[in-house]
Amino acid sequence: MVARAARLGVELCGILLANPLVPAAGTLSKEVLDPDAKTYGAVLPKTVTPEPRAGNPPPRIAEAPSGMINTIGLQNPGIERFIEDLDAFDVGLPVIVSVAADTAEDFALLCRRLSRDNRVTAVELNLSCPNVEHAGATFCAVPGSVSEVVAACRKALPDKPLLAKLANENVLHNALASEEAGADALTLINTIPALSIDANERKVFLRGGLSGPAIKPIALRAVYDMTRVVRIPVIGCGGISSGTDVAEFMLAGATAVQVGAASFVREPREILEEFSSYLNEAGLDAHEMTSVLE
Amino acid sequence: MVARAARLGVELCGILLANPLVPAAGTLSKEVLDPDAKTYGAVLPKTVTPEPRAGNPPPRIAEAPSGMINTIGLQNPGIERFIEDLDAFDVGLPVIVSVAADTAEDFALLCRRLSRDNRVTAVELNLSCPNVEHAGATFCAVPGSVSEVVAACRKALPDKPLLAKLANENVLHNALASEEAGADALTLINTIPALSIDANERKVFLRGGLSGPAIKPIALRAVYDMTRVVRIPVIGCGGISSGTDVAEFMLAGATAVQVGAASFVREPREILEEFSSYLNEAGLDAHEMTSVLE
Amino acid sequence: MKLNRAEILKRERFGNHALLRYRWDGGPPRPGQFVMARTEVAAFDPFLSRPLFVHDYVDGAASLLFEVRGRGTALLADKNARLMVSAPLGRGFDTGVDGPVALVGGGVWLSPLKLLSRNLDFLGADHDLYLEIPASAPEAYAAWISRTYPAATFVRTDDLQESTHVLLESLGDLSRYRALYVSGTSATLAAAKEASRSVVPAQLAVRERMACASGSCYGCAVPVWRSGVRTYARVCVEGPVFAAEALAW
Amino acid sequence: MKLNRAEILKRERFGNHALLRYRWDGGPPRPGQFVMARTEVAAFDPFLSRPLFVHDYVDGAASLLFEVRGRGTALLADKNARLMVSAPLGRGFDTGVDGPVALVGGGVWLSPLKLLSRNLDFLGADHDLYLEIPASAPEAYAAWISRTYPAATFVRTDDLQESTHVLLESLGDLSRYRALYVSGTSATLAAAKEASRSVVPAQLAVRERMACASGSCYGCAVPVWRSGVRTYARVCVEGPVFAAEALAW
Ligand SMILES: Cc1cc2nc3c(=O)[nH]c(=O)nc-3n(C[C@H](O)[C@H](O)[C@H](O)COP(=O)(O)OP(=O)(O)OC[C@H]3O[C@@H](n4cnc5c(N)ncnc54)[C@H](O)[C@@H]3O)c2cc1C
Ligand SMILES: Cc1cc2nc3c(=O)[nH]c(=O)nc-3n(C[C@H](O)[C@H](O)[C@H](O)COP(=O)(O)OP(=O)(O)OC[C@H]3O[C@@H](n4cnc5c(N)ncnc54)[C@H](O)[C@@H]3O)c2cc1C
Ligand SMILES: Cc1cc2nc3c(=O)[nH]c(=O)nc-3n(C[C@H](O)[C@H](O)[C@H](O)COP(=O)(O)O)c2cc1C
Ligand SMILES: Cc1cc2nc3c(=O)[nH]c(=O)nc-3n(C[C@H](O)[C@H](O)[C@H](O)COP(=O)(O)O)c2cc1C
Ligand code: FES
Ligand code: FES
Repeated sequence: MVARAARLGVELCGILLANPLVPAAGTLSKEVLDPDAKTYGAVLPKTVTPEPRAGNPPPRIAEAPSGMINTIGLQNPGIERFIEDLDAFDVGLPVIVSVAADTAEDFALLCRRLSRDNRVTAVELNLSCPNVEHAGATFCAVPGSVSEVVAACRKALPDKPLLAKLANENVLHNALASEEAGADALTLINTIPALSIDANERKVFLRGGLSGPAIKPIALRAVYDMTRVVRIPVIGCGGISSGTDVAEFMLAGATAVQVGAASFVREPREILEEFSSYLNEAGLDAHEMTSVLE
Repeated sequence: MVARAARLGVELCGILLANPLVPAAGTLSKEVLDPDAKTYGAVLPKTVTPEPRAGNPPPRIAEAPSGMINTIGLQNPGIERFIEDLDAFDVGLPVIVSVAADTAEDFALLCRRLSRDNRVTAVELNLSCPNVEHAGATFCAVPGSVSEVVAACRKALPDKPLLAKLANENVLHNALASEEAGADALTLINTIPALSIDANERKVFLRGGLSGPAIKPIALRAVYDMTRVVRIPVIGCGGISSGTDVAEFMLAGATAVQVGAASFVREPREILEEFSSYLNEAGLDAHEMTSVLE
Repeated sequence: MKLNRAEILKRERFGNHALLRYRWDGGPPRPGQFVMARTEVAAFDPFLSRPLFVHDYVDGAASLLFEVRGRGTALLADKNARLMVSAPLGRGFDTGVDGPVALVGGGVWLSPLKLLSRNLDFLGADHDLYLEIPASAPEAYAAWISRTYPAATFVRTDDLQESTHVLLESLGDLSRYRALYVSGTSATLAAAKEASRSVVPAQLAVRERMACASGSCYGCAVPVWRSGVRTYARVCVEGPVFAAEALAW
Repeated sequence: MKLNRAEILKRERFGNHALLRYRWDGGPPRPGQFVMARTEVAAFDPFLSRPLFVHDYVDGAASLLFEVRGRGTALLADKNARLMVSAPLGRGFDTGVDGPVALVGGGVWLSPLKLLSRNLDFLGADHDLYLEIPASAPEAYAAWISRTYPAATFVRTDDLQESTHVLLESLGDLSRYRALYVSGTSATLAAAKEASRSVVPAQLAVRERMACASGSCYGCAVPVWRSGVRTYARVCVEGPVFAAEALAW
């Protein structure tokens, strides 16, 4: 008996994804979209802000054990220019737009702007960016902030799925707050605050966020724990670098997954192929994965 | 000109350490004490609790990218038996005793018991263990808990240095609370909550704490940030596996460091030798390291 | 944990099994002891060293027999691997037994029985060898096993449960032995514990995941009876060989 | 990022410098392009691939010239290393210049000037080569450089600042050239930018830390002028070769 090939499709807040892989915000550009398009179930461009941002001066990246630290500083052309160029991301896949702003109002403003654009399938709120009203602590770090932003965005974006992307910090509090405030899904997790010191130069080399395989066990824990306390779907993210990793996140309860740093060091397509083989061997379809953990 | 050899000694809350390396709680046993004794500036046995604990059923460890996850469950013989056997740890080095308990009272009880024993140089509070009065959330996770425990222990241990060992979670809040409540030093950080899933068996393999090089950039950030907000000394811990790592933590502001998981995969003595070479090349003594970051 | 760079004397490969012979000048290991092994690389990923039984030892040449399962063993089996190994660790088999003894093993776990039987030969101790080879084992491996343990009785079956049964059946009346030395699949260990109870003392070579391999981390716990109380012992220092009746499985 | 396993044709080692020649069937790289390289291992640690200029290319054999600095380059220089490389990436030197040009390089950064001068030779373009070799460079490396760039003018000094000065002095009147192609130390790049201003167009090969090497991560930013505004460009896709006047250093 030859087993039929596993079905890769999953449904996320009513969006049909041809497969559960989504690029993590900030790790896919127009330049590499074409060859990778069929690898992903959706397109997710780099976080956009109300105004253009130049980003941080170099160095912006440092290597870390089994991972990397980045501090790009949200370099982006601003929402207006982003929308002008949005067709470049139209490769026939759902488009999830990641947004960030300094205040809840500005977050809502971005959502309102995107709510009118029918090329946009859903919006992801990057809540790990600094909240200028709280001395630059991130929204996730300030109790009440996540709730405020999600509620404001919910109102501004009544007809499209709203995803709240959270840091690992305070994840329980913020996951419950996001659900309560009307988020349709959670993306877990963003990078983890980290530091790189250059011992020879005796200086801080870089302050930024850690990503890559190093954080996988932490992200997996967040996904597992949160899928047990919220009813909205969770998109797993953090260190996914193989098909087995995808399987682990989906077994932990993730409806879909995002691949970030690993796409810099190998082809995402290979990750999808490995996941596909896993499913074939297990005799499962992708959408069944969230319910087969022992 | 032949440079003189760097001095390795550091002072921690009045304790003189022949070098800044201390074994991280739970990673050194009597069995390996002899050969490694001269490697360390102090001895720090596995966390002890009021009553004996059998620990968790296997599996207790899982490998992770550049690290490992453990859930030993504080297996230990209990405070009375621990004190009976304490001579085994007497190798002429200061002895720091790590303690954990279910409640603030029991923490204080342990401190009182140890305060009378002059073989004990200092006490480290393991505040990442579950607080049974808060449904098993760790002391670090529950606002106010750390403060309560540290204050109670301060009273119970008036004459010996009291170290508060914190998780990365809520570290800012807990660092300030510990200082306020009378801690003499902070140990940063304990393992980070993590999960390992076995994709083939489709089950949770292990829930536990992540340690090893993977968490180094996170620990380094905690040490750097906290040494800028508290006035008490900080002992750096998390993923230290080389002399350069020791240098990075001390440049970040740590007065001493703890080596945990890396001692399983290489000799701590090599780490000390590397650090020594670093100091010789830099023309610095160990105690100067905390003040030479650019 | 101190690891030493070891000169590799010979590499052999039988399907997914590998045999690594290396120079070891630290004196003869005791049968049932294990080493921590890893490849010399610039990184701590894979992080942990791998515990492997000492398979054999002759005149300064020790060897490891292992199955390639994950990343660590794949690296060790690589033809360019530079081997780092610890000294032999843990408590091995107690060979101070008078009278005929039986050695029972299976799968790749029969590894430590080679050195054990060599030592028993040397001591002139009367011993029989019973080895299970799963039918799924590659032919090359099976052939090599037959050559390596020429005097052994072999049992080949496919079903784990049954093979264990047949394996223990093949020993006949257990009471003719003064000791059983067992290193096999988990099923074999459990069955040997059961079958030997009140009949013959059995020594079982136990495995559990290890980190420090030196008694420090309490990671390698197995349940044991100690003064009538169920508690955990550390395989790395209190084992890997345990008296069957001590194990609280 | 797609990496291909590449057959290594030759490994050479000059002190702490290594030259790796490998088969590349993807067509000739443009001078000034780079590849992302790593060793094939079972782990993602070291995590990132390393950016290295294409040093040379002849008939399906490309080569990399690099200094061993940290873990990644040490692994690449290992005699057993299995090489994984990307296709040639980024914008190289613009060779469509009429008239005499000068190639200026130093340290290991002179690497891409080999393929550039080979291509200029092929085009019959008149060019002079000026290379700085720090006195601290191992003798073996210096000797090899002299053989590899036989027609070059060499400048050897110890002090970076001074050597850069001497290096640029040695070019004489810059206005006799129609273009400068520069790949050297940071000091050389900065000095060449300065010296060439309003005299001769200069193309500088710039480096910055890279993660994706495909324009996605914005990690490799360098400050540039764009329509009079200071902003950041990505070295991996908008460089590594930039017009000197575009750089906002
Ligand atoms: C005392 C002792 C002696 C052993 N002797 C042998 C031997 O002679 N030959 C042999 O083939 N195998 C032996 N093993 C098992 C061997 O250690 C594992 O097969 C090996 O560690 C798997 O590593 P990996 O890189 O292939 O797998 P991975 O899946 O990459 O391993 C991941 C982690 O799990 C651990 N692990 C995985 N499987 C096991 C297992 N079955 N037992 C213990 N740890 C495991 C690894 O050590 C590592 O820490 C022994 C184990 C112990 C405890
Ligand atoms: C476009 C480009 C072309 C290059 N071509 C060459 C070449 O032909 N020959 C050569 O010897 N070197 C070249 N380099 C520099 C080379 O990439 C670094 O020396 C190398 O990455 C260092 O890696 P490591 O493992 O030795 O050091 P590590 O210290 O382990 O590196 C840690 C991290 O920092 C990065 N890094 C460290 N130093 C540099 C650097 N100087 N530039 C960029 N990234 C760095 C590494 O890529 C890695 O991500 C080039 C760099 C770029 C950007
Ligand atoms: C270079 C880089 C840039 C990133 N930029 C963003 C961003 O703009 N917005 C955002 O929400 N997350 C950003 N992230 C975080 C990732 O989307 C992801 O949450 C994180 O890296 C963890 O996943 P990974 O380990 O697979 O990379 C960035 C990560 C990296 C490595
Ligand atoms: C096997 C193991 C056991 C540990 N047991 C304890 C413990 O009993 N008490 C404690 O405070 N921390 C314990 N820890 C945490 C370490 O002391 C240390 O904080 C953590 O592992 C980070 O350091 P590392 O990355 O160097 O291991 C344990 C860690 C490991 C790996
Ligand atoms: S492996 Fe650490 S105690 Fe056995
Ligand atoms: S390295 Fe990612 S944009 Fe250049």
